[in-house]
Amino acid sequence: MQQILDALKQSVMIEDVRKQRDDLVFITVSEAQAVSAITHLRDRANFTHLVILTAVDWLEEGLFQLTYLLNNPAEKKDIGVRVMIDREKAQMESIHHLWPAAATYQRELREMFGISFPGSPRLNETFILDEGWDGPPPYRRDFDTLKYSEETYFPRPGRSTNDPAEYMKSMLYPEVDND
Amino acid sequence: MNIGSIAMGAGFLLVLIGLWGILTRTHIIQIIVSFSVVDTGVHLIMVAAGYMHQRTAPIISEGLAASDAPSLVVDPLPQALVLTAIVIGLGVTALMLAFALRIHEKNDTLEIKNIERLRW
Amino acid sequence: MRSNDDFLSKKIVPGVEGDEIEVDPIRDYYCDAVPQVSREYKRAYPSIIDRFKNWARSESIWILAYGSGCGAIEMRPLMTPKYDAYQYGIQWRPTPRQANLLMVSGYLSLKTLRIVIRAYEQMPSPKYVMGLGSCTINGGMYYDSYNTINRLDYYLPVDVYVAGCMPRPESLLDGLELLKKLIREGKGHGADIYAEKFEWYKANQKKILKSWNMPDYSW
Amino acid sequence: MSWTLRILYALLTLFIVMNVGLLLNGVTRKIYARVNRRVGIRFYQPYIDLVKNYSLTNLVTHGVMFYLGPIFRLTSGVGLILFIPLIYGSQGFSNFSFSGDAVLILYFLFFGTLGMALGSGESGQPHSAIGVARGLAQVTAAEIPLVLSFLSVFIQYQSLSITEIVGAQQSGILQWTFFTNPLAGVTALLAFLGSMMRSPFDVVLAPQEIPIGPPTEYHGAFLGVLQTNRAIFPVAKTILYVNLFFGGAASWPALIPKAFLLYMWSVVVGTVFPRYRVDQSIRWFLKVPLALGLLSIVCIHFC
Amino acid sequence: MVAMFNPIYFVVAGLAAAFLLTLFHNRERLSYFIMIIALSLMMLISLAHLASFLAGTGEIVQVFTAGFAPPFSINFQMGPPEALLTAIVSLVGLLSGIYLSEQLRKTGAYAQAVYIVLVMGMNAMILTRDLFNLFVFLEIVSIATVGILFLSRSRTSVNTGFTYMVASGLISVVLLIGIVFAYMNAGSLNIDTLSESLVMAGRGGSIAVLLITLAFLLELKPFPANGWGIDLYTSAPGALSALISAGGMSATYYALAKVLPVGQWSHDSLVAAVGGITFIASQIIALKQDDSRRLLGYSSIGQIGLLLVVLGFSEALGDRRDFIAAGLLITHALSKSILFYISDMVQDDSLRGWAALRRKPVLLVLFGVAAFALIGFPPFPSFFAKWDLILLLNGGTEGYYLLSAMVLAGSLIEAVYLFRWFSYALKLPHEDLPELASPTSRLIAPVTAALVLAGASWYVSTLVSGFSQSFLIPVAFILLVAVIDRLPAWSKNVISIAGVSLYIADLYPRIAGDLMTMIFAGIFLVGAVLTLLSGFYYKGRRAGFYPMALTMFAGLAALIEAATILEFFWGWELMAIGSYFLLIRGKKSMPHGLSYLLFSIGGSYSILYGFSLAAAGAGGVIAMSSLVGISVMPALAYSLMLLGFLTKTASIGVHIWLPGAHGEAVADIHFMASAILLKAGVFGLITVLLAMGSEAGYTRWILLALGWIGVLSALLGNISAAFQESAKRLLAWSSIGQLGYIVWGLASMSHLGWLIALGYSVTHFLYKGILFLAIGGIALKIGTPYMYKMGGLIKRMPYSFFAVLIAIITLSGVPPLVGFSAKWITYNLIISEQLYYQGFVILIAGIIAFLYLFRMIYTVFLGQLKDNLRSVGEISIWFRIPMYLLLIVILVLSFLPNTLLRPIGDMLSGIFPEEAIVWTGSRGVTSLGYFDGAMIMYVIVGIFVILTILFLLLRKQTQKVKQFNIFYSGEAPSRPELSHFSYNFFAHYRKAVGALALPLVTGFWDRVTEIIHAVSDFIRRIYTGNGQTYLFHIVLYVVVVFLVQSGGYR
Repeated sequence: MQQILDALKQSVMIEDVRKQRDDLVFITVSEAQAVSAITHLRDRANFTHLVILTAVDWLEEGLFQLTYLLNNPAEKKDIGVRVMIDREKAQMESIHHLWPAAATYQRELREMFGISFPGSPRLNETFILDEGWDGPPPYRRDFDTLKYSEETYFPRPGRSTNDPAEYMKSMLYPEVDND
Repeated sequence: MNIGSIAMGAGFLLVLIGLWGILTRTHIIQIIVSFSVVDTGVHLIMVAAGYMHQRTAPIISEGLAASDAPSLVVDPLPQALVLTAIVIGLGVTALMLAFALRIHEKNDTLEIKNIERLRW
Repeated sequence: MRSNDDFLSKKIVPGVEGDEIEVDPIRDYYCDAVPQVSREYKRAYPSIIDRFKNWARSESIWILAYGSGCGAIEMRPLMTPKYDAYQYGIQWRPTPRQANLLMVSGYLSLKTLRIVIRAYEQMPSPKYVMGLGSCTINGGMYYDSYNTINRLDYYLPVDVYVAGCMPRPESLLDGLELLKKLIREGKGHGADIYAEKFEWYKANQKKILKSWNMPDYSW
Repeated sequence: MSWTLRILYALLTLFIVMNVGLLLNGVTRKIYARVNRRVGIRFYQPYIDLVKNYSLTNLVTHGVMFYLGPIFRLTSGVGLILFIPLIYGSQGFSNFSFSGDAVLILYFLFFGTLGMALGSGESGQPHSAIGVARGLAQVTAAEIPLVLSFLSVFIQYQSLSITEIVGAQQSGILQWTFFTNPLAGVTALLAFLGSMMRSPFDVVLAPQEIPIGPPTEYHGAFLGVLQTNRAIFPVAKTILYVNLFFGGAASWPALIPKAFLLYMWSVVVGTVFPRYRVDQSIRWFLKVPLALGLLSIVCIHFC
Repeated sequence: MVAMFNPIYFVVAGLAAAFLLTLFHNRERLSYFIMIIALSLMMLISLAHLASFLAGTGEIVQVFTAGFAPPFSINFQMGPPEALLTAIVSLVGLLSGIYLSEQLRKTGAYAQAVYIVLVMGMNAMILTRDLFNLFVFLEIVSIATVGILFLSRSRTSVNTGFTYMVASGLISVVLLIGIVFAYMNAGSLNIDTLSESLVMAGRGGSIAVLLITLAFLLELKPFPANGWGIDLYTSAPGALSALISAGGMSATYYALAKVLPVGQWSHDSLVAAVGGITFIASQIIALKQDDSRRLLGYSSIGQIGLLLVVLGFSEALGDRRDFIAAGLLITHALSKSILFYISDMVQDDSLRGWAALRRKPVLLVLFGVAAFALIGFPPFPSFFAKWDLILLLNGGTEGYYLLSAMVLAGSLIEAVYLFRWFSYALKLPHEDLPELASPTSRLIAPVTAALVLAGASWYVSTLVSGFSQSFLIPVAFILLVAVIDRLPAWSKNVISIAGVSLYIADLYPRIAGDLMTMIFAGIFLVGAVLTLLSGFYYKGRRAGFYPMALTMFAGLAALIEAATILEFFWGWELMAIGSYFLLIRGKKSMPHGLSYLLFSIGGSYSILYGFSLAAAGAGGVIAMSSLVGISVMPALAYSLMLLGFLTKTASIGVHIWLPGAHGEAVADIHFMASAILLKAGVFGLITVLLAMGSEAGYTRWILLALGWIGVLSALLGNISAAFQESAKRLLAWSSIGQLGYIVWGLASMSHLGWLIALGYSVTHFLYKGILFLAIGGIALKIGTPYMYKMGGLIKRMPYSFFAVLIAIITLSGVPPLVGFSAKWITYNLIISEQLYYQGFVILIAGIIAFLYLFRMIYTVFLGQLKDNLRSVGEISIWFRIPMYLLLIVILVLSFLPNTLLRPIGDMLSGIFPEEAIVWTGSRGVTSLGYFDGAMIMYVIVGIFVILTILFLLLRKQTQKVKQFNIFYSGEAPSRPELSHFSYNFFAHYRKAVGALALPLVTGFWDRVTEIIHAVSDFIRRIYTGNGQTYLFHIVLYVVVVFLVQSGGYR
């Protein structure tokens, strides 16, 4: 694993390395070098399989973290490439030329996070917001789903929410005063 | 063995020689020559066919009265035929030679194997 | 942007006779009549024949099971020897055309709601809807989801709710008994209510199914 | 016999046969459930279902053929029962069997199939068409042993008239065709399975794959008509087999148990065996039943 | 008057003109004019003589040169054969001269002189009665031939010209030696004197005769020593080839015919053998040929081979020999010249290049005339010639059965390549048609040839005994319609209908008593009227349709009217022509039309052979009654006839033409081809079976085979129909199946069987008529026959749907419609005649019919309506009218099946005396069972009506909905195409029993074709193109034939 990283360091500036297991490493690279790092991993280090491409909304930092999880099926190794991108701009270079399947992940990210991947095929077609959606991208953390739900889906009055632990305690041991 | 038989044998021999030439020579001029040999052979056969022993040529002249002719001369008809055949043979040979010229002009060769052919 | 939008927009098709045909899928492929209230519903008192019919309807409930959530697993035991709902005149049908009771067994996202509405509308009336579990009652644990409905009765006329998360088969049988009772009493008029308050239901449905691209009523 | 009386008898026949059919349906399903260790439906459940279906208030129709399809089907069932001489020796319950003989019945079986196929076809429902395609393919295969066994019987008795065939079997149980021509009888029993739309030959209706096939779009009163026919038609078919192979019957009490037992034959097989794919069932019919049928004809021909 | 046209003027005119031409060699127009004048003069002379001979006033003219009588001088004889042949030669000479005007003018007066001499030489060869003179003119002809080649200056002409020279030189050597020896032995060169002398007595004499015969045979280019001659056809200009093929061949052929008597006909078997081998081999070789000229060359040689056979069998043919030879020769000469002329106009030498003819329809017509004439179709002389030839070969005291079979086989192969070629010209898809050089001046020659051919056809037909001239009346009517082909379709339609109606009115009183004839006359002629009625649909001219349709109907009518087997055969062939042209009108019909025609020809040759055996048995009598009780190889004769008719009923084994041919035919043609035309086969079968009876021992096996053929046709036809994607093909396969029932019924040779057959013949006509018109109309309307492109049309075409529904219920035999009666009789037949095993398959086939019937009505009319069909209207009213007329008949017959079956049964009682069905009113009773059509109808309709009324009384709220209002798992179907289940409808069935529908038969015929083509390719390898090889062939041929023949003397 270390050789792979060393080789990668020859061409790419790796900002952070986090070893999860012997066969799983997460590295962080800059937005500009991400695609070349991934290309390197795919072509030189035999990480031929894109397991997943997903995002994390770091609302407070004003960043989206994209994670490209790559897999080397021959050596049974995984490497996660993290890229932090600007939340305001929310745009990243597409990697559909490396894996055609990446386009599907990118469509999903576009639909749910509002991250744009210029050039990715069928980028603006939706998966699940088919029925007409006028809110912000629903997976962004600044989107208040409860408020949206209450405004949209006719909440039944009188519904109350309990803390499950407290509620179960009170139901199971009513004689104990929980306050 | 009279002269008629000899002539006829010679004629057939010539025909065979000519045929051999036609079938084995690949040069067109040689084929034409062979053809002439065949022709000559045939003419010889014809004359031989009309030959009657100890008779003379069917030419009415001072030495041969017209009245005696039927018993003294050979059959005149084959001779007439030969004349015609020779004429025709000549024409054919001439035409063949003309063809040879033209073939050379068109194909730049006189080898029968090399001239362009139609087949199948 | 929907991936199948172009199937439902108008299009010009070259006809076989050299003409050009404008195809409006909504108008040409579908019947766009709205449902009507039945004569039985209009009658003040059910006639004796109506009572007989209602009895028959109550004793022969054919279910179209819509297994959208965890409730799907609770319906299956009804067919097993232990519960055997057949003995109560309850049967399952594979097509809404032949079913009377639509069992919605859990939360409905926007997409599944559309399908449920279509299936419901294709059932012959009188037809009944049963909502299972808290998800259909008030959204249950999905109460704050951005694309899951909270109350089924805003979109379809629900006859019986069976509470629970999820309700066990016994509760379901209980709910079915209740439904049978309602039908016998002549209160199984969901389809008529749906027809009567058609605009209201449609408005609610269209409020959340914003890109509504089918006729108002799926015959 | 006057026409009025004839029609009255016909109505009576229909009434009896329909009730028999509905009860048979109910009892069958009850038995089926008991085999599964369930309580099962009430034996009169088919009646309720029938009433319920007729009582549904609105119908959806795709066109004339769709509308008439079930009626074609029911006409076929009703016609079939009326063309079969039900009770040997009873003029009244011979109904309209003077119109034609066994061949008429054999071919009239298809009348309803065709009408139903056309009706469900007009709905534009692809699953119906798939179901019909499967059904036709399977029926043509099942017809092969059927035709062979019937032919064998016709040859045996040198007659196409059902009444005559039944008459020849009256002198005792051992005179039944099933015993005098056992090969044909067995073939017919195998062919019978193919025509009853029960497992292992019910992929035509495959409820989860092609929502019950041909009648997918039929509902309400249409379905009621089909159910009515479903009560009459198998009984009529069964009675035909009873007449040809099991000595017919001289009275209703003799007829109904025979019909019931024969009906049960398909039920028992259906309960035990899993389903065949269409191509498998076609091949199956082309193996043992075909061989048996040919053998029966050879026997009749040369023995 | 004839004296004015002394035959010597041939030579005089030729030589004088040649001489004059050299004088005027720089006056282009004048010299050409002189040539034409001279040629016309020759033509005039021969025509004058011919006319006087035809008029019966002619006398044989003998011309003696030098004023002596033969044998002392050369004499010309102008008898009838000479008149005919010189007429042909001069005609072709003149026509070619006109055709070649441009080239001849360009090459100059010398070429024109040579040309004149060539024609003169040919004529003189025909006229002269002197052996040596014959040799001289032969030499003149060959020198003139190569002379023209020489002058044409093209490279290939020069190269082949040389080989030709040497080869003909060699042959003349053989001839010359022969002549000399003949003279030696007989002392004369006059043919007539030689014939009377005992030239054969001496050893040398026999060799002489052999050599002379051999020389002329070689001049006729026998296989395989003919490479030099074929190259000539390939390299010479077409018109010259025409002259060589038509004129030179005729002249040489006649020369051979003249010298054969010299040898007392001792070499006739040699001539026949050489001819036979040449005929077969040339046809086989031509099969693989792709160069049009070369193909014509092979074909010419093949024709000559056939003529040699005729010559060789002079003895057997007797006084008909000249008729046969003349018929063949005229046809050959004229049609070959037409083809050679056309080949000149087509720039592309390959066969496919002839698609260019589509630029000029008149050339296509000429091509067709030539092709059909060559194969021996009526009304051309070769038809009668071939008929006589086969009849006489088989009919003599010793029948040459194998030989006549080979002649027919060779003709069949000839038909293969000629019509393949013709169909290229008609139908080959071509991106851009090749160029065609056809100025009007060039059309004169082929058109004239065709007109002369037509005239000859008419004249020849008057010479034939056993052929009524009244059969020419329809042909005249057809010609009339052909002449007005430029008029709009409807007017021709009216005229045609009027013509057919008049004919019906004329025919009816004559056949009024004969029900069998009436049935078929009804099918043929009422069918004709209905077909034509639907033809009103067509706008525009519909060029060529009407003559061909009428040809077909004329053929069908001739079948009915035929009093002799010749007339029957005439009708049969006429029908084949007409139907071929109708079937080939479809878009992709090329290969199918061809296979149809080939199977037709194969079948008709088979029939011809059977007929010839029949005539042989009857001692040459050719009345229809001669078919009864054939005494010469009856089993073979009947089998062949049945086989021939089975090709038309498209029974299994010989069915492969039908699906394609019918599948590509357009609507009304499809109707007539299937509902009507196939019945001609049935009519033929009935005719033969009636004559054959079932008493003789062999009939049992024939009938057994026939029965199984019918049964298998029914089964496989129906199964295959279920797997078709094209509705038309489906119907076509269904026809195979239906005809299978008929064949089976006939084969049972019983009352009930024939009742089925005749009943089916009628009902098949009715319901197939409806189906073809409806499906054809729809296919025409929406431009595709593929069912998966249709769907939901019930909404757009309710009337068609109803008609089709009734038709398929009838077809499937479901009560209460009339189809059921056939099924019922089938059961009765199976049991009463003990046809258990066949019968069982027939019954299964009947049930399988449901598969394709449902598929057809569902995928076309039900299911989802496609977008592009949303606005399509009902099919044309002109299709619906005949459809509904047929429908009414079906309904009437359904109510009262006895109206149809009872009279047929009564009529059949005359043939099969058993009383099979007893009718009381509408109730029919057999010994086995009973059925009452009317009662069934009443009961079923009654139940149906009552149930419908009850259902309507339920009074539900009923909502009419549209096509996508279906349960689709809660989703909406996206496109109609995707929710129309149609393609590969019976996939599971195919999986289970698809093996039965494998194209094994097609594979078999493909393999046969392949093998013949491989043989062809193998044989033609001897033509290496090397002149020396060809010379070697000649020498070897002489040696081998000499050894074989002289070996025969010892």
